[in-house]
Amino acid sequence: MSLVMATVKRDLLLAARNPGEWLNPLMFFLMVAALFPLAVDPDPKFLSKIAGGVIWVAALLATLLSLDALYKADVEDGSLEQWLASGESLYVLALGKALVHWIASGLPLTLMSPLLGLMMALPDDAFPALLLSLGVGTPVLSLLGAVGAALTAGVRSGGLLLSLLILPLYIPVLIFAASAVYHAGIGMSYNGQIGFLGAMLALAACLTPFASAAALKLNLSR
Amino acid sequence: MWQWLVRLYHRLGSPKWFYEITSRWIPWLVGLSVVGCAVGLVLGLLYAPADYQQGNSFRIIYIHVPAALLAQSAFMMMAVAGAVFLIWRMKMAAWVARSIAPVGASFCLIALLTGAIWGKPTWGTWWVWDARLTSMLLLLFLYFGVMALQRAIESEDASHRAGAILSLVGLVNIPIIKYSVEWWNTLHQPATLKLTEKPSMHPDMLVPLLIMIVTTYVFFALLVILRTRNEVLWHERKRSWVRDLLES
Amino acid sequence: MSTSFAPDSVDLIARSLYCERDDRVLFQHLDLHVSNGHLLQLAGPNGAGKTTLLRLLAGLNRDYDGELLWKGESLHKVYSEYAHDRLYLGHLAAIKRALSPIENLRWLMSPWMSEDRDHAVSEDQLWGALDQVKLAGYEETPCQQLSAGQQRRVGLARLAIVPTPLWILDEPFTALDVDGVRWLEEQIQRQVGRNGAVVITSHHALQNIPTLVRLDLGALAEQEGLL
Amino acid sequence: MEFNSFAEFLAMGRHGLYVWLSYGITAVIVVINVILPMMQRRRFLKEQRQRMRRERRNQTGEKQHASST
Repeated sequence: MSLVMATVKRDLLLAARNPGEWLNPLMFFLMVAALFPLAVDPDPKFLSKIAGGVIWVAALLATLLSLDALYKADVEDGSLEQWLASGESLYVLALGKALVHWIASGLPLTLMSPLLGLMMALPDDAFPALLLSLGVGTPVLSLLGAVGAALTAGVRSGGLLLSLLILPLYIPVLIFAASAVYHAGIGMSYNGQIGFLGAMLALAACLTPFASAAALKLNLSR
Repeated sequence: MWQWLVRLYHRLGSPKWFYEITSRWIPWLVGLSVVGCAVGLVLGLLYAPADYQQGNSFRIIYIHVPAALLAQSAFMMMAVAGAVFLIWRMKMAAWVARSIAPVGASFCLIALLTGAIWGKPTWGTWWVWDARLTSMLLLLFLYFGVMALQRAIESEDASHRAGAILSLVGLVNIPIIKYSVEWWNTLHQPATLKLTEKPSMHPDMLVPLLIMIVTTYVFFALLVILRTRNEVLWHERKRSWVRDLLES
Repeated sequence: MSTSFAPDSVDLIARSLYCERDDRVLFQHLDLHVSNGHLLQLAGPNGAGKTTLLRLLAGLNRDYDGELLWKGESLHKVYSEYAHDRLYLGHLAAIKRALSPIENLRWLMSPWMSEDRDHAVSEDQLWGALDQVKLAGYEETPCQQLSAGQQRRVGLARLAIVPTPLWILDEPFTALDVDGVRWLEEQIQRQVGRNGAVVITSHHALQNIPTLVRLDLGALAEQEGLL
Repeated sequence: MEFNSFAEFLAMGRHGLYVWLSYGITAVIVVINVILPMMQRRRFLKEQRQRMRRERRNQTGEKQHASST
């Protein structure tokens, strides 16, 4: 366990030293959302209808951007090798890395989302749903994305490849989360959607670390 | 029984045995595919009655449905072969998995294109965000992902393993994706005319469909075997039996 | 720690190891026994499989045939105990450039720092080790401001503290200056002298160690007719 | 038989375009899938036969070279 804790601490320290790594995706999040009123229609009535979906698509893209770096440096500088040498469970380490990723990406996205909600004329009733869906949904994005990051860590220019692998897997999260926000906006219950997101989170937290651990070992063969 | 299974397993793991046995299978597979295709299409195109709602455009069913079914089961087979490779490190399984990917993706593409074409006379537009077509599209993306990943990783062993892991992750996700897409579809589209859902199909329509489904699986086996044999030859090129084969 | 290791604390056996990479056999019928007081140097031309063998012995790679035993049991079955008893220093240093030497060392040593272990490593020992590898005064400077040799010393500082009986070192002399080389030689001598064991890949000529055994993988391959 | 003439069969009751387009595209994809592995096999056999011939030439060349010195 000690190495996991040390790794979580070290990665948070690294994030604090290089704020660009997590700030840039946040700015990207903001910019993507700003494109829609400019490109489609700034009419608040129209915007409020698509707000939930647009914010979620932007969050998804911002997450993908930040995922590429998750394991790359650890593979290149030998940290991954030291993990394996330590004999500690790669499953727990993969879970720890996904947690760090969520703290540096999903959490700030969630906290920033009300600002985008205002920009996109999100109905007042939908704000809690937006926060809740992002709070439950973005950890799933981090967990699933970590598998892709582990698979492509050894590949040169793996960023685009990572998006290709992971985007189809993100669809269920996108569907339920965006629909939760939309339903909240028109005054309907969204418990079912959040419940489904919660179930996906539980499933992803149990299963994806296995895949990540197996994928991490690929980067060590030779 | 158990011993027989163990022996079969060891044989399946032997590339040479695979190559030799499939040499004998290929003529049969070709014959079955050609005959099945001919019978199925003649019955389907000439003898099956036209659909009372869709008219003759429903005859696309004889390629659309078999291709769609196959594309889904091919992904499952690819994942299972990948799992066999991951667990028992059987190289044959990795070669089979790699051979399935492009063939499965081809059938997925066929299902998508024929579905879109079928949509034109049925719904009046080339593309409708119908639940089945949408999940087919996502399945195609999953195939693309596996193939792109396999191509991008230089080390052969690592690329096999990465493909296997991704296809297993995809396999777990497919039911979730299908369910969520169907749920999303009921929200956004009031139940419209479904392409292939019939309360009961006339036997004259159903029999050719069943023939085409079986034929498609046989043909798929043939295509995968052809590709796997090439993998076997390439990897065993320095062994004496391939050299003997080249000499003859 | 000046006390020496228990006499049966190192017992690594390889039996008829076989390994191939990309359809090429690197070695076969390879037998090895590493026990207390041994120094094993893996030699051979580039591509002979030195690093591959080292990584197999370190337990980092399972892609082999044959047996690897640690204290009589399959190495991968007792891997977590084995990992605690051996130190692996890779060809890559696992140093984060944005972090300082002490922060890096703290992470590298974390498996041995938890308090429930015997002989847990203390924070003071980390500072002492950095002092030994001539990084005193640089402890809190980000590593990106240090030279390549200094960065390597951060990783090597582990040798001064880690209480493991077996060391597995991949090309540790790379990028070291004369002082560094001498210090490293002393550490290896000290480890062997206190009844520990070292397995090393290096082109560096190791002297003054009577228990040195060289295993030339190139010669072995020739003998087996693999070339 | 559902159709009375070949022309009627081709027309498919005004849906001929869609039906035959579907079958045509399928045929193209199927043919590509059959041809690709066959071409790959042919290329492999050709390359390997060439390689073996080259190796044999080199071997005999070496022997002659050895006997002449």
